[in-house]
Amino acid sequence: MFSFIAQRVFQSVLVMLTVALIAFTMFRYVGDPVAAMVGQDTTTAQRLELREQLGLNDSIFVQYGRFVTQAAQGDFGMSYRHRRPVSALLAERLPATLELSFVSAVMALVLGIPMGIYTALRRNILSKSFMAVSLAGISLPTFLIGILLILVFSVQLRWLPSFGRGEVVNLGGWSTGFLTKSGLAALILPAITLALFQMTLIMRLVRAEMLEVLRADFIKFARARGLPERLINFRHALKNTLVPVITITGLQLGSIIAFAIITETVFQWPGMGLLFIQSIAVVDIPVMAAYLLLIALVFVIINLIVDLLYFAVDPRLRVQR
Amino acid sequence: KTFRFAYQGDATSLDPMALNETFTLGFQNNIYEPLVSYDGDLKLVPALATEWSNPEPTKWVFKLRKGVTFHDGSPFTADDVIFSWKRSQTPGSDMKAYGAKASDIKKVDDFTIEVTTPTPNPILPREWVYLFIMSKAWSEKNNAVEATNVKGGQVNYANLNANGTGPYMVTERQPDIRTVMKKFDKYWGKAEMKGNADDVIFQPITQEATRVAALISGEMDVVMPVPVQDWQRLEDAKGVKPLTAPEARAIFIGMDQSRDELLFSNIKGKNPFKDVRVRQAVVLAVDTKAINEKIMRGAAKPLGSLVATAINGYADSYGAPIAPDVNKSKALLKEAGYPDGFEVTLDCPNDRYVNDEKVCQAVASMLARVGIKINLLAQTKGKYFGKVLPQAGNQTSMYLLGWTPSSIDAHNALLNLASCRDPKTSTGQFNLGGYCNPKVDELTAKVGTETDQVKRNAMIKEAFEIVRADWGYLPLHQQPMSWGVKDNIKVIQRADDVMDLRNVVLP
Amino acid sequence: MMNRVATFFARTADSDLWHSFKQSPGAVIAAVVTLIIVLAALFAPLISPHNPFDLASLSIMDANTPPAWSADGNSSFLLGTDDQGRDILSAVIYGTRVSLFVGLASVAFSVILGVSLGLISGYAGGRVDSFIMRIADVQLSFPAILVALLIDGVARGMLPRDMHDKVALYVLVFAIGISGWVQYARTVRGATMVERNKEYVQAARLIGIGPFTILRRHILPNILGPVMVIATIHLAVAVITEATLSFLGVGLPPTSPSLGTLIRIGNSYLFSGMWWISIFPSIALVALVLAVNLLGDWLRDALNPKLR
Amino acid sequence: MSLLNVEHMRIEFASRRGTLVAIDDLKLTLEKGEILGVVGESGAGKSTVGNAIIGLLERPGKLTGGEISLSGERIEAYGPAKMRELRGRRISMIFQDPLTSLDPLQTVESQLAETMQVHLGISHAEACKRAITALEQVGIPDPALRVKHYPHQFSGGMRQRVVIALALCCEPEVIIADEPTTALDVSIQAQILDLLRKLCKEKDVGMIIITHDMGVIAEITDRVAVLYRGKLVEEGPTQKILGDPDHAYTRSLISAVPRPDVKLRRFPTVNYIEAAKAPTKAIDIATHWLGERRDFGTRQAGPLVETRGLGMQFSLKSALLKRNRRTLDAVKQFNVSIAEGEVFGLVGESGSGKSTVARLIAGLYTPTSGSVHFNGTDLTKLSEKELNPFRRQIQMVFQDPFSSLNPRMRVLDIIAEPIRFHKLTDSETQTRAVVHDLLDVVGLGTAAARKFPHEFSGGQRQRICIARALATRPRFLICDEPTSALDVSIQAQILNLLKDLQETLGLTMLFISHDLPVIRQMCDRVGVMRYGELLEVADTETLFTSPQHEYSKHLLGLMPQLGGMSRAGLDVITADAQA
Ligand SMILES: Nc1ncnc2c1ncn2[C@@H]1O[C@H](COP(=O)(O)OP(=O)(O)OP(=O)(O)O)[C@@H](O)[C@H]1O
Ligand SMILES: Nc1ncnc2c1ncn2[C@@H]1O[C@H](COP(=O)(O)OP(=O)(O)OP(=O)(O)O)[C@@H](O)[C@H]1O
Ligand SMILES: [Mg+2]
Ligand SMILES: [Mg+2]
Repeated sequence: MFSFIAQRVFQSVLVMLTVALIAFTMFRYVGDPVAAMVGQDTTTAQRLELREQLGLNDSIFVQYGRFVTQAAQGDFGMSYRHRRPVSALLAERLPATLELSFVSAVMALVLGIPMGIYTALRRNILSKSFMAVSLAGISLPTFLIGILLILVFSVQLRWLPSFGRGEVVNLGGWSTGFLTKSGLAALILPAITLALFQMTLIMRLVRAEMLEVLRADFIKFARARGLPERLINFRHALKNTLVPVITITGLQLGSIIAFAIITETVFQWPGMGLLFIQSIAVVDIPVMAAYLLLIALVFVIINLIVDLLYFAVDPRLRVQR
Repeated sequence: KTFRFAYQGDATSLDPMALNETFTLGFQNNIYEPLVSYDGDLKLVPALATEWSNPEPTKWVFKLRKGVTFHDGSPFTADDVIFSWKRSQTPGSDMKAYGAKASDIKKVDDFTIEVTTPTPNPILPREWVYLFIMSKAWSEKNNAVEATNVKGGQVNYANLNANGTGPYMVTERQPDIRTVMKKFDKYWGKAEMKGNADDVIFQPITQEATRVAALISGEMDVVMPVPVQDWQRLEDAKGVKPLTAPEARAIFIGMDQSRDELLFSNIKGKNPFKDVRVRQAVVLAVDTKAINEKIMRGAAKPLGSLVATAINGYADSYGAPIAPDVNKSKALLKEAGYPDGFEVTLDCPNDRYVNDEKVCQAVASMLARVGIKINLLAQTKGKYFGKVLPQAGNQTSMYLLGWTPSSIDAHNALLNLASCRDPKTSTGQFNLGGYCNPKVDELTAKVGTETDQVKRNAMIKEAFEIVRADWGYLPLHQQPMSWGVKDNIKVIQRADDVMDLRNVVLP
Repeated sequence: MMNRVATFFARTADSDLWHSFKQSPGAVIAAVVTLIIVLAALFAPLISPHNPFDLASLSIMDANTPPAWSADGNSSFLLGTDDQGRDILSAVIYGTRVSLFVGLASVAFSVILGVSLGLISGYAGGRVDSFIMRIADVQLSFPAILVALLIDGVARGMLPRDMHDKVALYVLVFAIGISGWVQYARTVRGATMVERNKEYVQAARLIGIGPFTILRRHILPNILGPVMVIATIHLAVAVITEATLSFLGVGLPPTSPSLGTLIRIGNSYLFSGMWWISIFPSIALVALVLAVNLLGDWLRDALNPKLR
Repeated sequence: MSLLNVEHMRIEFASRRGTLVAIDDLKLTLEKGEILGVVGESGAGKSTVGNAIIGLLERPGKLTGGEISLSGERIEAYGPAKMRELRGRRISMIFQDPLTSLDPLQTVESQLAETMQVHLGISHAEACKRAITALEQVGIPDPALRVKHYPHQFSGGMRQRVVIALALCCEPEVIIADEPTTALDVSIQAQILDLLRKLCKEKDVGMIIITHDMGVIAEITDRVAVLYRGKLVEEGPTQKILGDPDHAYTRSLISAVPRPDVKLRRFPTVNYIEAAKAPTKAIDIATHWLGERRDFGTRQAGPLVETRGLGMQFSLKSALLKRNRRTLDAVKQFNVSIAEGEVFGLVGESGSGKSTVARLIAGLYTPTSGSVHFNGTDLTKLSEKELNPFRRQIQMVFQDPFSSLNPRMRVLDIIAEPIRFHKLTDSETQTRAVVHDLLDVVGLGTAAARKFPHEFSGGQRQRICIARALATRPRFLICDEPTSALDVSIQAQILNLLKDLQETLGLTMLFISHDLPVIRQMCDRVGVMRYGELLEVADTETLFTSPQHEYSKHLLGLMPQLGGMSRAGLDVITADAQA
């Protein structure tokens, strides 16, 4: 167990270093940060000096090395645009993204898993319509869904806000939208947008796995023992379905945070994804680097959790390690 | 009463010396004040200075307003002005160019200062409308005596906090998310101020569709800008309307006429744009009126020059739109030796100006009709500027650019856009195509020091007429400002696209 | 040759796959829609009324014409025009062509890369296997859309600037393709490890046949089933990814628009009353993706012996 | 009134290619405490009968006629709910594979308890208590502890016991066991059969045991029903069926069973089965391509195949730290020499390393120690290229005819592949001719060349495998359990074919099996393996009559005796001592 975790941590560090290197190779080409940092009256000489000061003229590897050494000490530098430490900036934006992702993930799981089970067990109209909805869910691009929702619920019906987080309450550095009415209202549309795709994915996955498990011999034997369907479906089939579902779902939940970029852009949701997109526009290299690293970290952590969950769910793994 | 408004981006910082950018400065102008300011028509009006004079060519005297207090309650004096000027010269400052307009400021008494300029400067008050005055005591107390600097490694207090003399004070600042302001009770100009909002909430909304939706759904009182194509929708929607006027920004296309061979073209060994006939052909091929009508919904103002009508020194003689003439354009190309035209890449930002990319596309299809095949390279402004600006080596053959002289004076345009490029004197910095005519340079230098306004305007006119005769640029239009406003709110849309809360009247 | 074709058709007509296809109305409709879209895309220059890429043929004066059936419509622009005077119908047809090309090419790229690496990984095992799988892990810790964003950024930067437009398409294909290979590699690796131990592979090894021939001739044909299924569903994902990238503005330029680019452009007309600029490309995109997904669904069920 | 009575049972499987009548007019009876065997070849409909009785026929299958009654009560028309009450409570079922019959994620206790709670309506605590007793009954040591374990913590034999405990825990009246020991080793099989018989007799339960293994039938059944293509051909007491069958099919089925007691020259031809009719075409080895062994090179003195200190170690778990690594010695110090023309047999339980030895000799594995010598050359020292001529001389026939043919290749290409690869013929025309001849030799006929493997039955596929192995004109043929996946009658044909080929072509053979009777019929000399070690090597008859090693004795003791089988008309070479 310990060596397993140690191995994972080592692997994760490698992943992060690679991500950082790739990011730095890329930054050379995303544009000139200085153009966005100064006004039109700033002379070329001053601009060149600023470049020099920021170390933008150093080779990629020097910049990369500098970034990694500083990052190792918890210092991600200053945002070019905001002129504040990137870590503070991300910390400020993290709650918004996490709350949105969390609600979406819960929605995706709470709706996706039962729908998957239902469609696997029944072949009726409801089940067929779930399947149809799921097809639509994976066929509609996220950005289209978001725009459509705004058009219908904000502009036409005026039920829900079209952008932002509403009022937030600050709890010891964590700004939450869960505690106010406007905060909750603002959460609905973006969360649906983000959840829809993942939900259908999870539903289809659960369905496929469940169908597979239902054909296993031990299910046949359970029938031969005269167990009622309910017991067979939920105690035996569902639990066995969970093992493969956990892996994919884990990764999917990770990509919820990544896909939040699009949702946050559409809904002006003040999270990290929006920050990232805005940073790309103004070539705010330190923010971009830190964001990419953070996402990689989230994935690494999710992977670790998934692996640990395996131990919880599957007794076959417990004894071996 | 609460006023809510949205813009496509946020003010970069609250530090008035952090970034010389119109929106940021215009936003800060509600909190901080300069010596001399603009009114709703961009006319100079007294702010923290009540009187100013130019007793000698290189000397200006400003009389300062008495009884002004900063938001923290401390009084305003000449020391604050001198401190602010010095602060604008600190390493992190982006206002160095403005600060450098003075070589020294002497305090005559607590409410009089004497400014010495390195060269005669007839428009100093104008050039300083965005040099905001900060409190010396406050800055020293909060360790913010230097401008916010990316390199410092330390967070500058002034970056997220403000202490100005303006009508509104910041009560909450979450960059990129929202900024909340409250009316300043002890504002010196309270009596005359029309604006009646008690609280102001500002939120940036990046996506156009979301921004418009926020207005229509009633979440916002004013949003800026709205896409011109959505005006009809705003007209139709209840309770909101579009508000528009030509902005002081001129949009034009430049051509690389300095290199011997274009960087991005199929013509090798020579530069077609060096031939005045080719440049004329390009200009004549483009129908600015059609672009205005179809792409800008008639909201722009076709223009024949690099400065807009609102700019000091503008004259119709060089600013009237140029009529297209496709046949002549073709003939000129043939004459110049390009009967089948040629290919060239047009660099274009896609998130900087109103419908910038669409304008470029339209220009491309118009040029295609005379045989010039345009490869359109539309990129985000970060990439675009990273490619075309001098520090990247002006890597462009043809580009679309917009320009508002920060001083609202034509000299700024002459200096930056029409003067020969010279890195030493920093002239022609935005003359990305390297247009060069020594006669224009000569005139520009004279305009810079001429204090007689009539003579000065005559020289401006002469210089721009030369640029036009050289077909040095393809001017397109003055882009429209385009705001979406609730019907019951009165705002003044200034030609520099700045939201001045002093002019916002709620019902 | 003729004979072969004939037997192929005979076998197809008799196969379970064909039978289950005929039995499934959803699959048939999806196939017909896909076929129509593919044909339209293939023969775009022949069937589209205008050439939306020919800048010289555009007239800005035709701009903003509504669809032909509405009051101000113009019969030569069936679905109306955009703000440049481009015929929407033609733009959609050409856009579909671009989207399909990007989708198919990037899937092909993923398949080739993923299948080869998966085969090598599964067959060789040991260090080679762990090495390839670690790379896959690294990539998996990064969402596809970000990978595509990164690659796109790097590639655009590294190529000579004036080549952008010409290669944007291929860069996109590469970016989307590279972000998708892992799934194939993992599936193929698993299948290969199963096949590798099957006795027909041992028999081939006994004969003395080299590993690459074994992989190509023996293992590859036997693992193509699951690959086909993933590929179909991946095609839909690739088309959407391209649209999303184009929507974020890092995809294809508006001068050679894909459906995603058209939607992005149209998006700014959503409130303008010029609904046709965004609606028609959206419909085309959704129809294409939906049809492909339906086909993929059907194929997965049909090829899965356990579900029969 | 019998315990279970089946009359006129008819089961159909409808598909788009027509309706298959799987069971036709079947009549069965079962008394209390009686064990009824149902035998028949694969596909005869044995499992279908079992599934139908318990109401678990798979989807297209339908009971279209007849009646099933349990203690006089008609149950075939029961609805799902009533049927569920019946299942597990009054009729239980045991399936073939203990590995997959248990839910891997639930403890044995919870699986036992839930069954009892559902049927007996007892509390959870009570059920848990009884679960321990149930495990005790099937002879699992330390049941109180083991009951908390998960299935994967049990060995195969113990898992099958757990399955039996599950089937018995509600004290049913009838147990249907569908091939309950096929997946198990002989020694475990014997234990399980003992257990089943004991439980049946003690509790007076009626049991139907479905199998194709005559050994199992002889061991425990009281009566036997023989199924052929869904029809009952014969039914009667076990002694009578085995010793003096009436029906021709039964007779041919029984004669095809490899006999442990006598060595036969040839297996009797099973002429009741159509597939057996295709005769092997006699070819003149002297003139035929198969006989031209031009390039075998000079024959060295000594054995043709010899292993010296052969060892193979598998790493089960690789780890950075040495102490965490796990390895398994599958083969240890294996020394054997096989003379040219000899058939050498290798027996041993599952996992004893037989297949590993075969693969090592064939060169599919590189040994961790020792060497393999072929005609005096050390094969382990050769490069891939140098190995090629030897590859041609060593070929192998595998156990599983279903996975040993590439399903995407035509039979022609499968058989021609080695010929083409080694360029053994001068032209493609000749290749085809050779392939056709080979197909004739193995009794499939030339028409088979154009087909794909899935169009053949298991026995036919095994013939294709043999043809492919012959296509390199091998000198040494390794047969790794070539018939263990096949029915007895088909097994007989294949073994006959191998015998014939070995004799006509003068092949040297390594013949691997865990089935002692088969070994006895096929081999000249035999090696007994256990835990990767060769325990004893002896002439076949010596081994069977007087085994030396303790383990060999034990193994022979487990061999089902099939007592009372008739010897009429058999071509006997030797009779064993016990006879
Ligand atoms: N689900 C099914 N669908 C179609 N046909 C089936 C199905 N199950 C069995 N059959 C057919 O019914 C016949 C009897 O099959 P069954 O499984 O009862 O044979 P068996 O005697 O148990 O054989 P084995 O010894 O191989 O287990 C076979 O011909 C088989 O092909
Ligand atoms: N590739 C492998 N990796 C790890 N262990 C292996 C491998 N192949 C075989 N083994 C192990 O080596 C031992 C011997 O296996 P082998 O297949 O030779 O046995 P066998 O006598 O042929 O058994 P069976 O009768 O079941 O075929 C077994 O314990 C098996 O689990
Ligand atoms: Mg069976
Ligand atoms: Mg074996």
